[in-house]
Amino acid sequence: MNRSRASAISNCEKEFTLEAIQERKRLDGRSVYDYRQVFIKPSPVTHGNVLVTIGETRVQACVGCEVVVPRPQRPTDGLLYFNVLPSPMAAPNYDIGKSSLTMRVERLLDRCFKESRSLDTESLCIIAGQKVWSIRVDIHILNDSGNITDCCVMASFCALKHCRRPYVTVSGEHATIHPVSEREPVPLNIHHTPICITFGFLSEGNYLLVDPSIEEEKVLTGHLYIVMNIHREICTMQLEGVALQHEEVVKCTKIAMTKVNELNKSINKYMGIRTNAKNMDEDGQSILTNVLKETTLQIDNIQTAANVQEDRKNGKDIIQEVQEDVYEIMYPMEEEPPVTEEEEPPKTKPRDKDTDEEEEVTVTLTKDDITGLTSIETGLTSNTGEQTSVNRNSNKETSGTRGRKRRKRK
Amino acid sequence: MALKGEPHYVAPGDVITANLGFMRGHGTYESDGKLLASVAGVVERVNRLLCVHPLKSKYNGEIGDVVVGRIIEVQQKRWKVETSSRLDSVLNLSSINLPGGVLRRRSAEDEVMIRDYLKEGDLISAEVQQVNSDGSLSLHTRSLKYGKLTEGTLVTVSPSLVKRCKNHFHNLLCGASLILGNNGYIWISPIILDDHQQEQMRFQLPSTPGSSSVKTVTHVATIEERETIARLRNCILALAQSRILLYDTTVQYAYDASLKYEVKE
Amino acid sequence: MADFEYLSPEGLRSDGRRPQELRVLSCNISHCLQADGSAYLQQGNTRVIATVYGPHDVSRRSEAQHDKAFINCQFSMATFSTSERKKRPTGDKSCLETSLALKKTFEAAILTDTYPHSKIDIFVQILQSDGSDKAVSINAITMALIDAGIPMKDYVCATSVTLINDTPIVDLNYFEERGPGPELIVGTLPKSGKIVFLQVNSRLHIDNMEKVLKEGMNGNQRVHTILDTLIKKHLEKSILT
Amino acid sequence: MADRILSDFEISYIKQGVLADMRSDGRSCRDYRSFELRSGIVSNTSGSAEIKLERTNILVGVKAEIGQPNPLNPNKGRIEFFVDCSALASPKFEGRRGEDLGRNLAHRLSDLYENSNCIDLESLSIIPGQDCWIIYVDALVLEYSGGVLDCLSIAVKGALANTKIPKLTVIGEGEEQEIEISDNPFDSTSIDTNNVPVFVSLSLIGNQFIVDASHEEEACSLCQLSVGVNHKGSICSILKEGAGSFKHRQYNEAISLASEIGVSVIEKITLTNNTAPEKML
Amino acid sequence: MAGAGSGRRNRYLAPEATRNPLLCLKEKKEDNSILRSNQLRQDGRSCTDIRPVSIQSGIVSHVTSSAYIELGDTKVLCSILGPRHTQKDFNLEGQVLCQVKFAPFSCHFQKPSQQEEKFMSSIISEAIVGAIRTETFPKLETLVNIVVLENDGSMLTAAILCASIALATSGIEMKDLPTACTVSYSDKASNIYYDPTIAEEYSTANENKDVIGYKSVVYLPLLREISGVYQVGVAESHSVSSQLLEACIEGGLRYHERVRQYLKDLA
Repeated sequence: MNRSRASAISNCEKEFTLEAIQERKRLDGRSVYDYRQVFIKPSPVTHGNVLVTIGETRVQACVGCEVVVPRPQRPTDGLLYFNVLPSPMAAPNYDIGKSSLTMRVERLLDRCFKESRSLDTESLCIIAGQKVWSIRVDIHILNDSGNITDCCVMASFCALKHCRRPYVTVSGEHATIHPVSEREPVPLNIHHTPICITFGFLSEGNYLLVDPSIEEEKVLTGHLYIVMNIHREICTMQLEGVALQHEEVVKCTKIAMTKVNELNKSINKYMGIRTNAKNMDEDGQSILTNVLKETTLQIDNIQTAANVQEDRKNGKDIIQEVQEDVYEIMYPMEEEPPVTEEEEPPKTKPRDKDTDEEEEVTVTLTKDDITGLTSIETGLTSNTGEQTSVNRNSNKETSGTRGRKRRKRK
Repeated sequence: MALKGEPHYVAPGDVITANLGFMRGHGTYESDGKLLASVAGVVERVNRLLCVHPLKSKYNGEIGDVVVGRIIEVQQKRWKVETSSRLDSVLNLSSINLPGGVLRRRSAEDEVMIRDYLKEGDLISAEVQQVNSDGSLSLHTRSLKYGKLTEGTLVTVSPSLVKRCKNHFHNLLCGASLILGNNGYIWISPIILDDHQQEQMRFQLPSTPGSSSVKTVTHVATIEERETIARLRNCILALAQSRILLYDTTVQYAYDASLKYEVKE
Repeated sequence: MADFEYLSPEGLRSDGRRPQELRVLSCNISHCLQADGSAYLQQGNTRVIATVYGPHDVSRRSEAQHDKAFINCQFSMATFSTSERKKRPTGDKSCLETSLALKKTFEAAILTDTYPHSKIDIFVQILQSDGSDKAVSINAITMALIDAGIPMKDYVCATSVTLINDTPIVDLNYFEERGPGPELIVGTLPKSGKIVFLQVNSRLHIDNMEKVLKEGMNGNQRVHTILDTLIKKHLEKSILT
Repeated sequence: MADRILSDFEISYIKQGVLADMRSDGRSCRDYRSFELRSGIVSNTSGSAEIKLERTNILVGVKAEIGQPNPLNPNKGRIEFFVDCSALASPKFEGRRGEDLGRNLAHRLSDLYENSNCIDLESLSIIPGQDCWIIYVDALVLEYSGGVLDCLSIAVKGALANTKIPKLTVIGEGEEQEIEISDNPFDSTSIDTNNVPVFVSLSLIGNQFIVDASHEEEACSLCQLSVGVNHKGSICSILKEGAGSFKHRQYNEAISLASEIGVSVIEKITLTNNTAPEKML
Repeated sequence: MAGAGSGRRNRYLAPEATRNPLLCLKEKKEDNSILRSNQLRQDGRSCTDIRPVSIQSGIVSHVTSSAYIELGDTKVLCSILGPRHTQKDFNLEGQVLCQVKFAPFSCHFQKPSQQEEKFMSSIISEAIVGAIRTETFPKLETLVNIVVLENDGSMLTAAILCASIALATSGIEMKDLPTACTVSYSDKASNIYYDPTIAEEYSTANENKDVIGYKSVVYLPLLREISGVYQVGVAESHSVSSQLLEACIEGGLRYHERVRQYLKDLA
């Protein structure tokens, strides 16, 4: 990591931290294998916008999509970009622009999602060789208090999972992108859940700890990043700056496995909160605000306001890129939701968002599927509450709605 | 173990000895009570000290070494000298002979004039005065044989190829003089006659290879001298390529052997 | 693509190797005269040049570290090295990532505390890419560092491994690297068996991890034997006379 | 170019050496150093060559790809140059710092190739206005010590001579034309490089132009004339670089010298190309 | 930081079925021979005639000095800034920096690339620096900005002349007044055209078989030295090349006369 002023830590502090860890104690009272508290707050108004905090580390990820021409080498693959944006207020020593930190995290994300085929890029194809979806994940680092990598991976995953793209019908060479008002936007196809666990190593790899905090990172000699999914598969692994025996590596993967299970549970839990929030829509704004209060407890207000502003900027950018007809102003919160409807490709099995098995069942929207598709309208049961929300929340953010969100927070 | 006779080759990570009675020198490190090599080379043993000398490395200065270096930066009171060492060497204003007598006091004027004595790009021969704690070298030229180099040509080879000898200044029979810098910088120049050497100069000046700035105008190397120098240069490069240790005799032999060829070849 | 293309029923690979067999490795030490250390390494059709400059004075003050040397690493691929022409030789994300990973690896292997205040530049260029680029680069850099006489704990040897039909396959070529299996690149210090470089791409099941890792490390031992003989030969040949 | 500081005395020594026609490595002003050219080095290119001239070492890879022609010349193929001054050659070129020099060199090459009509670009056209061969010539400077432009042009010539372009057949008429590439890898055409010129750089030291300056000599020369010369000795391009100026007479001498040297260099390239084809590294 | 992520395309691509307008332009080119039957060029000049020169100086107000020159339809503007402080490394000699920019509307087809502009800048700066007494402004730099407003051939000549007038009026000490001339030539140099227009200049896009190349030379008339040569296209032998050089110098002297006259009048 590029912490140019990392040496600002005094030798005293350094030794103290080291000694503490050697006694298997950590400054914040955790034991060496403990993970900090994780909060995930998907935005109740905008799809693909999720805030993830691990302890004090805070990262917000937003997803945007646009239609582009695919790469000539891979005409049937959609595009997926990750863009890590370290904010200067996150830590005093962040470089402006691309640093080795952002570069490393971006590549790790690439490998997590693209190379381990977590996101089905083929399903993003609209017309082979001509039009595909380009998904872009902006990851804002709002506060760095250690272990930014895990946080970024988790935020990107949640944002992608949370994201909906507009529905598209294809007839021959002609594709129609349906406005959100016309057709239900569809979620992205995610095959599995990559979760990153960072291990820190001290004094030439003799001591190991999970989820290092910012103070600990300053005294670490090396890192091991393990990205796994709950199917006990290693998606990506990267070792940095330390020499390890291979038994240690194997041991780390085992620890990572249990941690991944834990984190996966909490991801499900928090993504669940969001679903509940949507279910309460009928009760109007009051409940929603309650939920908002609940989930933003940990967040200080100034920071949040700043997020919103940043999001607005982003939102504007995205809007420029998306064709006019895709863009649709969202329904006001108070309004009764339109009839819940869902387009489902014929292959789709009933969805069960809260279980992991769902991830295995993938919806592959190949070109043929789409062309032969007539949208099937199904009345949904209550557990598919998120579809309800889809109607009111455009995939694309608008400054107007963001403004509303802020007002509510006040 | 370092044995006599047969050279003992090691590569990084190789165990030199498990016997802890030895002291670790250059190119070795200790781990788990064993002495391991950290570079590839030949084990050398001096009493209880074990070192590994790599084939090639940056110049490791020792006090008293003769070096040839190039000024790369002029600072307030000193010069930075590039000597192919791992850090730039330092030549202090106080370690040179100033014009107008060897024992003159240094004045503020000298500091102002610093660029007039030596400026960027100038070549000097010097002696290592001291090795600083961070590994950089301090040089001095406080002897008539050191100082600014004038007419001649520079050849650079790997520092390990230059043999540490008593004398690094040679006047070869073939009619050229040679400074074999320990740092692998070799300076070849025409021989200057003795009476020239004694000449008192306006600048601090070396004797063996040097000539004054005034004299450069008067003394121009003759074509024969040039041929010799060019031949010597090519010989040294050839020797370096076949990794033959350089000192006056080898160079002289190579020169004699090359006489049957044209210089260009 | 069907698996038989990667592994024939007789257990041979598309290029006729056995699963654990390395490609032919050849190396030319001191390939570039200008650099302080350099090596040209060829593993099958993957060709790499690595050069090392330094240790020398830092070019920027901020790089100087009071207790150890600063290591700088740049990984680049010649525009003609891949089958599809690359637009830029360096500067894209994956090149930068590799540069960083290599830098971290060699920070762990070089005895950096021997050279405080200094900088070591490592440059590596892929001339022709036919799989295992990173692993071959690591081997080439090791040779270049040894040539430059920079003290290291040990060799750093690396190989790439994949898993096809539950059989670990070592030292992948381009075809195998693009295959369906996971890819694991492991770099070790062969004497102590410590892992200094480890990268896994695509999904590798945790139960297979140990098997694949072991095979990679065995491969590294073999790489080490080859490199060591090469170095010893080079030493003998170029010992001062 | 890559700056190298020399002391005043070294400069005067080199100058006088030039005057006496005895340069510091023993050559006369008109002597070219010997170089080694090898072709067919990189197997996944259409053609490649490597040149070694003392310590300058350049690798050139040529790739032929199908692309769109320049709208101004719809019935011609394209040839694109790219020079990468890699950090291998010097830490000074690390990151993007070698790019300027590289771009300049590439521009010089494309200037030479475009304006001397040395390659029949029309033969590279496939479907006029739609598809043509684009010959990407990518050079990699591995080591750098003087004479880089000369070496570059020699290596490019060598690599182009070695280039094999697969044979194509165009099927169909009008809008629906399709291209079919021959399956047989040996069924290929090569590029006629007979007319391809090389650069001969002359450096002005003192009052004299010398050929093939070493790194040190380049550092103390005031200006260079780089002259493109083809096998007939014709002058295909001239550019003066550097700040100095020279007399009329010197210019004439320099150009005639360049033409002479160029012819001999090209002879040598043809010789190496014919005698030692396809030698692997 | 939203700023770091703004590297996106904000433009729509053209529809797929577009054609470059340049393609259409090319098709309606008429007579492209240089000489008419009466051995005069299309614009009525003989081979050795140069186009009318018009010079004006001091037309930019807040710079050290400036000049504007027209050679026929080729229009170039030059301004000098400095000598002023430099951010660069310490150097005992003054630095001369030269920057050539082509106005977007300056060229018939498309504006030269940035690389080409840089290349032109280096040719011009290396040609004129020899005439400037750089030792008179140590540690300082002088900026020579050249803007090509319209390029109708002989752009290099115009730029050099313009720069030398601007320098001469700037008060910077000079050894000489650099002058230049461009000629284009036909096969075996049987015809040499002084001061060619863009149609008479050689380029690959020009299907003009009458000319096979052109050559620009920068000449220091008082020192009688050549400070810049740029030749494009094949010259059969070195004697042809020297013949062209003679022609350039001769033309250069003619321009020199004009420039001197102007400067005298100004004084």
